Amino acid sequence: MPEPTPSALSNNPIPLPKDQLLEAYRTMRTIRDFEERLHVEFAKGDIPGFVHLYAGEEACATGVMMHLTDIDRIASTHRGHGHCIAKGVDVGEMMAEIYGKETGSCRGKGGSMHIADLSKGMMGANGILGAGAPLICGAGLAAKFRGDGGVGITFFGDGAANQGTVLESMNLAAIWNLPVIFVIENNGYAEATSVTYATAVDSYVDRATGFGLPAVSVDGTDFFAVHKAAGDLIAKARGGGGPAVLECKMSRFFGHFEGDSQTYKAKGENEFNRANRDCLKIFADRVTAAGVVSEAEIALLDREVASLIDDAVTSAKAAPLPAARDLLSDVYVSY
Amino acid sequence: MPEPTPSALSNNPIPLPKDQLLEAYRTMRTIRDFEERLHVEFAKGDIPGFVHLYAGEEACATGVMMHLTDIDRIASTHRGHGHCIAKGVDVGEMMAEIYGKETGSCRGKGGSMHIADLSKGMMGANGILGAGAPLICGAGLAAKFRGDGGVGITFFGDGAANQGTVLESMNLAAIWNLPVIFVIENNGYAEATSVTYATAVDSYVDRATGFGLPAVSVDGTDFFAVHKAAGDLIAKARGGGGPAVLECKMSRFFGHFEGDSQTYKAKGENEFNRANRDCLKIFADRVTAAGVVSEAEIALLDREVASLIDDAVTSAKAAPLPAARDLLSDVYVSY
Amino acid sequence: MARKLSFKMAINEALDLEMRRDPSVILLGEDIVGGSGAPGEKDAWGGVLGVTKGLYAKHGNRLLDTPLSESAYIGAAVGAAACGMRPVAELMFLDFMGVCFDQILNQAAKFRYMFGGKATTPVVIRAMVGAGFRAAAQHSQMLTPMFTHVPGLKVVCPSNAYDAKGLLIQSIRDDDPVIFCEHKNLYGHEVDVPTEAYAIPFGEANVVRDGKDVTIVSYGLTVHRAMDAAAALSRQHGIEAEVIDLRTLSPIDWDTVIESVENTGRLVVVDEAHPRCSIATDVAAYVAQQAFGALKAAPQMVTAPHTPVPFSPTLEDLYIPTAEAIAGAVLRTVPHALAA
Amino acid sequence: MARKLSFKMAINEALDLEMRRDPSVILLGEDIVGGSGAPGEKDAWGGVLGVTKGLYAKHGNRLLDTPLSESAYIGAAVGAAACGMRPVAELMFLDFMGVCFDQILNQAAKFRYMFGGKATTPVVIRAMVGAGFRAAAQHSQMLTPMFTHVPGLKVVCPSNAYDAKGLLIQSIRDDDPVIFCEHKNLYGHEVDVPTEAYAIPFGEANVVRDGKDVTIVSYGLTVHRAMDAAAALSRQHGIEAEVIDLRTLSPIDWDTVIESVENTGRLVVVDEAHPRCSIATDVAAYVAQQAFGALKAAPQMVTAPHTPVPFSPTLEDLYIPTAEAIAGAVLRTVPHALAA
Ligand SMILES: Cc1ncc(C[n+]2csc(CCOP(=O)(O)OP(=O)(O)O)c2C)c(N)n1
Ligand SMILES: Cc1ncc(C[n+]2csc(CCOP(=O)(O)OP(=O)(O)O)c2C)c(N)n1
Ligand SMILES: [Mg+2]
Ligand SMILES: [Mg+2]
Repeated sequence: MPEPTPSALSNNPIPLPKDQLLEAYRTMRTIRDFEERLHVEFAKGDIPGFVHLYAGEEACATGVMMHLTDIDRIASTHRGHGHCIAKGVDVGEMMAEIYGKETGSCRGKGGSMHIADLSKGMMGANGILGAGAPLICGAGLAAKFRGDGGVGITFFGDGAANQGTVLESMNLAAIWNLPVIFVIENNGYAEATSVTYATAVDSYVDRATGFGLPAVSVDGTDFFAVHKAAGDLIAKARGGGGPAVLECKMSRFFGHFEGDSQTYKAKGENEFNRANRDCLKIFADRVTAAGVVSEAEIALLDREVASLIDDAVTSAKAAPLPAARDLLSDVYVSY
Repeated sequence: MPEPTPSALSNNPIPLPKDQLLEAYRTMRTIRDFEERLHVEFAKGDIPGFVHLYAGEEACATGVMMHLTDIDRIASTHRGHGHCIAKGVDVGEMMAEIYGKETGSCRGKGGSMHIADLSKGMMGANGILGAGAPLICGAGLAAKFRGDGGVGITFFGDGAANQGTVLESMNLAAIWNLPVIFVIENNGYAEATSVTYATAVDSYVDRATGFGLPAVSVDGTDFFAVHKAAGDLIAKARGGGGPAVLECKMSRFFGHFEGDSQTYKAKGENEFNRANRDCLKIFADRVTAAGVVSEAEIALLDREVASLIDDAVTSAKAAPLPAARDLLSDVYVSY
Repeated sequence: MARKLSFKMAINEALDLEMRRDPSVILLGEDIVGGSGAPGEKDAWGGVLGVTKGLYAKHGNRLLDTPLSESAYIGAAVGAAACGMRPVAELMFLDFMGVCFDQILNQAAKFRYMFGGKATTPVVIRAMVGAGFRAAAQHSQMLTPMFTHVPGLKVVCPSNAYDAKGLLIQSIRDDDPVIFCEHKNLYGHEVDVPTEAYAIPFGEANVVRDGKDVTIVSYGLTVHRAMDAAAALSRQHGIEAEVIDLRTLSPIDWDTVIESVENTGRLVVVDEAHPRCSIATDVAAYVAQQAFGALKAAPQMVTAPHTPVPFSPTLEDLYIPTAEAIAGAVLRTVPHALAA
Repeated sequence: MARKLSFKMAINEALDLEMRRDPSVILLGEDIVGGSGAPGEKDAWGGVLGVTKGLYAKHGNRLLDTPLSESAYIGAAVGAAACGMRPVAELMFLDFMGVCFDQILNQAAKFRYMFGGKATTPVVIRAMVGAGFRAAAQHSQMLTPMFTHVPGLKVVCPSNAYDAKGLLIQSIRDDDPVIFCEHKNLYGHEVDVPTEAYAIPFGEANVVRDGKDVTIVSYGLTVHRAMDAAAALSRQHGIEAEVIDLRTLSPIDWDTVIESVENTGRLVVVDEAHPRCSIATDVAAYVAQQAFGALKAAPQMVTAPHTPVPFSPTLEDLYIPTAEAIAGAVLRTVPHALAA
């Protein structure tokens, strides 16, 4: 994959207005800081359960989600924090959820793998790989019946792309012409297994073709590439033009989950990715080199985000645990 | 789809030796007579349960199975009689099974949808669509581990081609380079639903490509086309060349199951197919026109098969029902 | 106004009425219309046994034929429900749950809890259950215990057309995911059914026969076998059995069951499912725990055997609990004097 | 020779020994090797929690990493078993059964019966079960009742390393399909385990504590909770509980359970599964039916609640049956005199 060089970038005009650039940067920085901080807090032993970090993949969630509003729905994955943040879920509530607190997005009952906020169109992180694909077909169907112009986006990894649920859903979305986009987050690994081992075909574009779906593959470290491709596909789907597949190729900076020794990676792979495939760095370099955003503005956003995350952690730690009676509530609407 | 015309055919040399032609015809005729007779007997009310007839599709089972021996394995479908017969399962035992008799292939416990004969490499008809695809990957894996040169073939319909199990299996077979062939029996309908409605892509070859598999699509009413394509793919798989997809396009002459009113078909569709897409007629015309097989030889085979089926029905009707104690046996090897 | 209506047509009517009432009700499933994309009749099938026949003519594109992709379309129903629709998905045979169970077990059933009470998933999954159709091991299972085990699901299994209509209407109006089990051998069974819409609340068992000597608890097809057994017991032994039709398995009406056993002191549970971890063990164990003092005899369970469903009619007829087996179990609960 | 070995390493050892003994044993699952196709270490993971770590070095390509396609690879294991192999497939978390259950429910479990006794399917499916790992609703379920319900399957759930090794060896040698449930919170638990291979027969429960006053029946992790409860009851109330570890749920050792209840007259069943149609109801109901005369008090069931598994540690700790809850249930079975 060609690495974008600063000089090449600075020759490109920046295709977005400044407020959107700042918004994009803030979102990506929020995700990054959220994840970096979780990494630190997890190591302290404060955070229970399985935690899968999205750091390195921020441009994908952000580039897609900037085209959506609350009426649009997303179905996410086990690695869902980035999707949540980009879809507008409250960062404080998310943090509290990950700490298992009463004030969490799911009142402490879901945890990292099940953060949801239906009022924001976020239908849930999901511990079952590929499970979001059928669900988002349902969201697309609902939007179609209501004629509200909403679209549905499901995210899944290169590994989950081999789940029958996902494959069936591509066909279903195609024959029903649903306003649904399947976003493959190809970070090269499913847990410790390489995509080259697990997936028979070299290109997910070919796989999409096999389901009658148009597909685009982009460099997922390039926010602008994701934003443009996602924008085109989403606009088309919204207009009744049907579903599509978007592949974003990028790298996860941490292990599969916190605690992963990562020995399946090449020596120096994480360092290389941090240096060369960091979507935040690439974005900041490009917009500052173009002179559209100043380094000071970036620094200000960094500080604002840092304090947001600080506050989130502080509040989460201080928040009350769920009450014992919560064990039995919320199973049914009525029973 | 171009219809082979007798004149075009007679110009082609017949690519198989006479004994194989007679064998092919005998197999196809046996399947046809078996099914035509079941249609009649079912209408009398003598046969219990769901019965799905294979008539019209004989060239597919036969053209594929002629390349196999008992060490090769097949996993079949709800429409499995043709696969069983072509794989060498005893016709008398099959008929007894369909009548629910003690002397049946499965001692009356399986019925039409579950006929199996593992000694013949027939791993079972299957009432669950697409279920044979994972199973045949296992057969291929076993053959690979044992190095016995066996191959596995799974059959499934145009409808079942949209089952996640099938799609996952294509990927699995590809990455493990299993000696497995996926045969799509495209008869245009899944129950009452058209393949054009249910399947997003126009060509199953494209779908196979999406899983890194080579694929061939043939006219399934042309025994020679099936035989040639299957032979090539099977030889390659046997030699370690990996899995492939074979699509056979053809028509079922009866309803989805016995009792189907078939009003979803076009007016005259069955008659047209009987007249123009009858693999037996096409085969017989071609080999007799070429002068390789005489009409008398065909007639003799017809008579032999007719009496075989007659005997099968007579014996099946006369055979004893399972004993009450059989209800509880055969659940476990030991318990 | 009521008239005789078959179980099958009662379901059809319930779907029709609810679709008229509520535009968010949609139907999806394999060949529930039948003929999609095909050159012949459009509404060719109305489901594999004709249960939805005619609804396409009335409601058009609110019925969707699906590809043979149960995970995708059952999941789509779940997803659409979470987005405000009231989908009724047909999973032709409940036996097919094996290819799509995750969307029920880990998605529909768990959303509300995992999301801290913030999700509502009013999906209905209709499916055929039960043996006796000569459909063999993969098309004849009961499987109600598996769904009843799952918190977050409601499980319904009516025994007659009246209940089928009222319970299906309730299922559609209900805000939780419902597994609606239709015994295929009841489709032709007719009782009086009102023409108008009515909802039967969940968790209310039906005492279909009063009796003082023994309580027989069942659901679905075997309710009729239990009634036959009760009639025979009355005739032959003067034993009066109270027969309870659970109607809904989750929630289950423990009060009615316990109250009856407190009167009769004897319990026989009849379940067409396999014996282990079944509705039979569920009811027997709960009663033993909650009403031990009332029990005058060991509770008896009459179930299908621990075997797959056999194909051969002679074997299959032995598979489903018979009236004789039920009567035999009742006799095991009564003292010899009474059984005389 | 025996030495302390963890539950996790006991499983590893059983797999190693059986692979040495029998070339038809192969292993497949997601990341059971780990690192396939990746640039770094080949045997990088050995399963998500390291259970199969090191086996690749010993047995090479007889371990296969799989894509995330549970239907395909669980089904491939089933198919390979029907063709003479003895595959041990890992379904990481039993919760994932929802995406591949058909290959277990309708294929592996039914082949032998549907094919008239002519098939043998010696497949083992290993999977993690149970709560307490802060893994939330989709990675913490017990689900043993669903598998126990299915004729044709055997279901194993060991409580300690010794049993895990012996039962896994038996599972691999067994000619029927086996669901082998590993409680993830027992992986670190150590007991003395012989180095050599040994098989523990199925259907033989283990009486892990003798007692005359009450019978506590359990399996898996909650056996330890039951032992804690028994110790506390003895200390605080002089009540001596007999504790039975079922070890295998299908087949189940009714004889040992019934015999114990005939001695004690009291039964408490402890099950980490949800309450409805559970192992708890199964045991309580069967005992009530078969040993009613011996029961001096209502059988008690202690189960997880009818809720998904919550994430928050404080809630999850309330979810699994505690020793206190078990002791409380025991006290409900004894007369006040004894409980004094
Ligand atoms: C159905 C199912 N199978 C397996 C798992 C276990 N699992 C969780 S994440 C993961 C790897 C996912 O890889 P990929 O889809 O590429 O996403 P990534 O983690 O790389 O973002 C696996 C195997 C699961 N959660 N669900
Ligand atoms: C998993 C599953 N879903 C649905 C069915 C019901 N069913 C049986 S055959 C059939 C249509 C099959 O169509 P196709 O695959 O094209 O095969 P054909 O009948 O045309 O040979 C359906 C929907 C089933 N048996 N299994
Ligand atoms: Mg990945
Ligand atoms: Mg077809």
